[in-house]
Amino acid sequence: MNTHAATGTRDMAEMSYSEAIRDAMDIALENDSRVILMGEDIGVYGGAFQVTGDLVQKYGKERVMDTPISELGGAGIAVGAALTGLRPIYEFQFSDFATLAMEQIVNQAAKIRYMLGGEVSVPLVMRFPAGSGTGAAAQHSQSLEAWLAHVPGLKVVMPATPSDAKGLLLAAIEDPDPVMIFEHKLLYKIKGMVRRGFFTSPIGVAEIQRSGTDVTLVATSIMVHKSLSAAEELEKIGISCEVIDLKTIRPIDCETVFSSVKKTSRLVCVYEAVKTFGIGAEISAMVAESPAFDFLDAPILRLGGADNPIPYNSKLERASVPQVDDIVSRVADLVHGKI
Amino acid sequence: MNTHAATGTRDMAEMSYSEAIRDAMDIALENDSRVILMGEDIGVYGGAFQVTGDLVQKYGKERVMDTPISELGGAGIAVGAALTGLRPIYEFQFSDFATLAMEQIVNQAAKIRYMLGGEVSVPLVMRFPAGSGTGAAAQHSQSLEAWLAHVPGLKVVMPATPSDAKGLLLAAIEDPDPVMIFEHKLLYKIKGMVRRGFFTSPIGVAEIQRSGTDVTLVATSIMVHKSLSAAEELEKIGISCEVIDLKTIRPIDCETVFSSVKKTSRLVCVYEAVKTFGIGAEISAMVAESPAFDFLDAPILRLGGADNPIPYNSKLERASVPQVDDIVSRVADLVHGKI
Amino acid sequence: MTQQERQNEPFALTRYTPDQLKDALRKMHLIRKFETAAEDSYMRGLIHGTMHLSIGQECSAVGSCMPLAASDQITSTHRGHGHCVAKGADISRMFAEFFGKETGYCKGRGGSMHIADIAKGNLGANGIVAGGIPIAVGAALSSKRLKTGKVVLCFFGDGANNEGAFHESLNMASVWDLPVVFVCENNKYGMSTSVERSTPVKNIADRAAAYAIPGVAVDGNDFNAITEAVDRAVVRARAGQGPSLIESLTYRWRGHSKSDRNRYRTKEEINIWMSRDPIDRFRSFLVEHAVLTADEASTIESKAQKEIEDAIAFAKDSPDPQVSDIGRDVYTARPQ
Amino acid sequence: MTQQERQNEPFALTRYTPDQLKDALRKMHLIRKFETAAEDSYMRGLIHGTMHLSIGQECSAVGSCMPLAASDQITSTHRGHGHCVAKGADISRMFAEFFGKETGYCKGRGGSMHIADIAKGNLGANGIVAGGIPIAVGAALSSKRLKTGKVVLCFFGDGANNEGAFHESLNMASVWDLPVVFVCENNKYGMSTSVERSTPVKNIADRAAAYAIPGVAVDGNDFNAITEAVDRAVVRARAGQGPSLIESLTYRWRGHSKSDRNRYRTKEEINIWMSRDPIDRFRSFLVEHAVLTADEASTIESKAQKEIEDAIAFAKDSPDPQVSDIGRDVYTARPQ
Ligand SMILES: Cc1ncc(C[n+]2csc(CCOP(=O)(O)OP(=O)(O)O)c2C)c(N)n1
Ligand SMILES: Cc1ncc(C[n+]2csc(CCOP(=O)(O)OP(=O)(O)O)c2C)c(N)n1
Ligand SMILES: [Mg+2]
Ligand SMILES: [Mg+2]
Repeated sequence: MNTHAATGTRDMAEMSYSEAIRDAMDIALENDSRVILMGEDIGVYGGAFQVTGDLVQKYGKERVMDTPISELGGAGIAVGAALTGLRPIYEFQFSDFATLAMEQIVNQAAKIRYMLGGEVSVPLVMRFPAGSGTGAAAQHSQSLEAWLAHVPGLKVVMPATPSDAKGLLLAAIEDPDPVMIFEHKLLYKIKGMVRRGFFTSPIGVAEIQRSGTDVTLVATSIMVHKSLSAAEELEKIGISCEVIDLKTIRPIDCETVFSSVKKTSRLVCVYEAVKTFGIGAEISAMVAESPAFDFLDAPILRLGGADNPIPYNSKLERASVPQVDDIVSRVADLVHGKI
Repeated sequence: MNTHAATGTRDMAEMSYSEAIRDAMDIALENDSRVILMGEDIGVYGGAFQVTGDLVQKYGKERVMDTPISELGGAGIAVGAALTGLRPIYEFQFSDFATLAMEQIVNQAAKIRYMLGGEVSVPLVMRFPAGSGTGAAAQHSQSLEAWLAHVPGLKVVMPATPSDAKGLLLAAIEDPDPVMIFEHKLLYKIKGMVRRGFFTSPIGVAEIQRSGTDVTLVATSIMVHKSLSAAEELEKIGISCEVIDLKTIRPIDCETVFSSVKKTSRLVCVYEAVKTFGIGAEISAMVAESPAFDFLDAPILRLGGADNPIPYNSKLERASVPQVDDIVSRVADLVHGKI
Repeated sequence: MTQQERQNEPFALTRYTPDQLKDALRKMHLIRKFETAAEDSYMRGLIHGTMHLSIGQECSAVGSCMPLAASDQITSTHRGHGHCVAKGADISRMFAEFFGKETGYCKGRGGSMHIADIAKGNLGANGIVAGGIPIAVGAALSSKRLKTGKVVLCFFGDGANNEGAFHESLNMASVWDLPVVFVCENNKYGMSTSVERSTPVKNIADRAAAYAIPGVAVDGNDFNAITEAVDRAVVRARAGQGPSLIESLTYRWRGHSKSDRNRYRTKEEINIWMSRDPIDRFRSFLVEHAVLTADEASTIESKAQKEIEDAIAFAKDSPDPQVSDIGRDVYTARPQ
Repeated sequence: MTQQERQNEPFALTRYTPDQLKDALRKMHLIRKFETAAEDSYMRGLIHGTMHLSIGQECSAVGSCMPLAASDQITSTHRGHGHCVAKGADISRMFAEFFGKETGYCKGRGGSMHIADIAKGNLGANGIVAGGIPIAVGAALSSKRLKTGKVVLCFFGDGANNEGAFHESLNMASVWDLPVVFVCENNKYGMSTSVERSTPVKNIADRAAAYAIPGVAVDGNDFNAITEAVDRAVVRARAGQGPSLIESLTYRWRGHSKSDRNRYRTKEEINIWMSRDPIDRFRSFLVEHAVLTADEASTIESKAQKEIEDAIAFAKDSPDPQVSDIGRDVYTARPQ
């Protein structure tokens, strides 16, 4: 369900993914004095990926807070602030640095409400620029969303479009529980039409981005775009793909996936993270234990990242994650019964 | 393949799981002067779970090193030491505290060899007491092995028996790459026959602990024991279970699983970690994309932990992870076509 | 009393009313008795987890919380029963939590290591060493941004001072001048590891200099010393002058937890500390200064004992949580 | 020269031979030219990642490594090209790595942020701020346990000093008296955040007191000052007396990385620092003290330029890694 489907184009503006995120933060900062931004170099520098941009000029250093380089403490301060009345949006400069803050994210943010018998909530948003493709090598290119999706108490979203980048972020800020947002760095510059002003996209709802009959491609983040491109190619050779943008990976919108699989009888999961133990495993298993299983006419295919750290060399880097060509050839093989 | 299968009982001794681990460390400390133990309170205290016991008396404080409470630094020091000639075995007091050290485990230990073009290796062993059942609540009861199994460069093992606890640890110490060992806390006191002296159990090899024809149960760690108990119950109602002890979850011994599924045509994954995004997802997906898929006569079932932090109250705590009864009833339902 | 005499008077007498001081004594007794009863319940198999008792540290907990207003907040640790009582908790709900009951502070979900009392400003114990430190700083950030005037007092142990979270949190609290008071309860050991083996500086309080904040080490078993030091820090925090670090020197009489064999310290050491019972010391002080009589003191103690017994009875009679509610409160229920 | 005269002589002249000093100058030029060529390659689209240039910090890198023996080890940072050259790396293999080639130090897998040179004792740059600090301490632990006599020098930036890893690592290095020298290169900014906004103490070196180790801040652009300070720390470490913290005050001329718009500092500030070029300063010092002539200095510089050009040619001509080798070295290949 697209929340802005009903809106005329007059209310829409073209903006990039990062502009859409900034717009959402701007609106939230404007509307709600409890909202603060925290992160490294998000102030005058505008953020490592220029996502916060000039917000510090508009809202000041007290609401757009540069932190020292202290991810564990910074994340923990955000948790404490969320627990006591603020609505912090904490930016990790790269999602890889979440490895330093897992304690606060997983042991504290995710569990405090439950451990305290529901007496409190932790309305915290964290943003994780993720993924490869920037030539930044193994410590700056990971896709670690599966870790957080394994943790009850968190919600995890992966917007693929500028519109969802805005709508899901605004939904996350309104959400009383901690919401983790994975943003693929290569998406920051893509453009799209986005509704002006305040709106939310629902957390936990997937969207069929292209209808088809032969095979269901369930994709996340940048892989939605690659899957759509692959679907166009595949159409040329007579293969009709249904492409689902999962959007949220905790909680997963199973019904949308199940219905699609019942229709197409084939399932391919496309994601950038390391294939093993990634989102594809969960989607596959979720279908394999559901009634949709009986509708399957082919093995469930996972197209995920290679089983190696992301290398620096750009050819190797590209070869480490699924590309449009890979999707085309593997899906064709599947549909043609070669897998 | 059981490496001590050929050995007579004279060479065997009954010992507990924790004694077996201690025995392995004792042998390694004795045989190889590069081996050191590091961790919090592993010296005179003997370890939070009394696994290191009196080793400090035998080898001294320079080789059985109590660290301050500094998991990130401690893990990183172990990484640096492994890189430069020592063979550290680092104990986390509870696996939950690995959340503080993910940076060093994932960005450094797992990737250094690859990032440096193979010029070095990191022969590091880390031990993670994991799991629930001790009434220690949400921050001391997690099963986070899926996170590490998602990371290329690491190996991840989960011994279920005293013999494997020893054999896999000795294999891990010999291994040139970082090996992560998850030990379920409730297993420390179980007893079993263990070969005396030095031997290794192969990393990456699963073992069929019980043969059967109706359904394959793939289990890890404590769930191997629960699955074996369930299999006995199920036999009484005419259901023949094959129980596979996976032992290593990175890399996974797919062939053993595939052959079994081809024989039984039904698959159930049993594990304690939160079901979603856990080991069961990977096993299920691995089978669903393999030729074994065609042999499946029923949906693939996952029996994993509930979607909540582990609660303190003991009834809720028990209800949060699969128990023998749950396995019996779900497997029966599956075999009887009710799922 | 002349001005001069008043100045020489012990801090607590100048600052607190007799009723407040009696209440402090009452709380110390409650803590001691809570812990003793908890230990006893464990011995009798009524509890299935572990516990970390603060017997011997009662004065540190109560004295540290004394300068706080009711609306001020604290964060606590695995050894948190005392802090919870000091901040005004209801003993019945504490026992109920300890027994895993639905009437407990956390409805039986958290247990000993996670008891919190949000209404009274206790943001919770924490199972992660140093896990509460950044959370306290975050609460202080809320106070500053939302202008609530609250001060946050952050308890942690000597062992916690070597965690990275300590360093990062004190640094940021200082950079942003946040209203937080760090109270490091140095009971000489982090589990089995003595401060000498974990921390190369003489006083943990010396580390305050690394953050350009005031640091002072005081005898945490001396009610006047600890209240005076914390009071100064609270005043400073409330005035917007930023954080302070106070090292409260104390001692735990019992083992770290129930699995402790006490191999890392001597019986003599324990005995010396037990012979300097901080509660006796405070009671004597109060009697000496005629805040109360010995009889009144005994009455306070026996009332505390009664309170404990009633609380245990309440807790025992309380219902267990329903297994069907296991998924409640993982997320906030929202109107659809 | 009398004993007295020798004592007044600048440290570097008393300790190093003219050849060593000329080599130090050569290395500084190599670093400057490596960085300039790297920047140029980036501008011309030959590089697809980012890079962190150390122009302006050459003296700090070379001076810090000067007191080390060839077998001693270093850990480095994202801004690590200079450290790598200082420890004796082959420029050709550095460029090859920078260009992602199979002949590079990391066979094209690591790139700028992970260049290492194990043979020369450079354990590697690190993409994680402070990520190399515990690793350095671990290497020092190996030295102590394996009795290799090695000293480990650990480079990190001012920004890194607020990471928990800094605190934990310095603490343990001190507790165990490990042979490690911590060199904090304070170039005034962690990305856009000035030290004043991130670190409340006057000198980062003051934080040494929190670990009971010596701490000293020196002008890292003054060859004598930095070599003397590091030398003292190395001697101390080698003698088993434990770690030291040295703050090397310096400045980066370029932006943090290629995406930097330099909004957080003024042009004037940059210009002032650029007018105090540390390489010019070192060269003048050497000429003044007749270690070499101005002509000899120019020859060293032009030879360095030639070395750079040859290295770039080598790197450009080198083969890319094979895509089929993508999985190599994730694990160690073992004989079956
Ligand atoms: C991050 C983390 N590491 C280790 C532990 C295990 N542990 C629990 S309490 C404790 C000792 C803490 O010492 P201290 O901070 O001095 O507090 P005390 O127990 O003395 O009150 C340890 C090591 C933990 N809970 N969390
Ligand atoms: C853990 C971590 N946090 C943030 C970053 C992003 N980052 C890279 S360099 C840098 C600034 C480091 O400052 P400093 O330590 O002073 O080194 P300098 O760049 O000045 O040499 C930052 C924030 C990172 N790489 N790792
Ligand atoms: Mg202590
Ligand atoms: Mg800097």
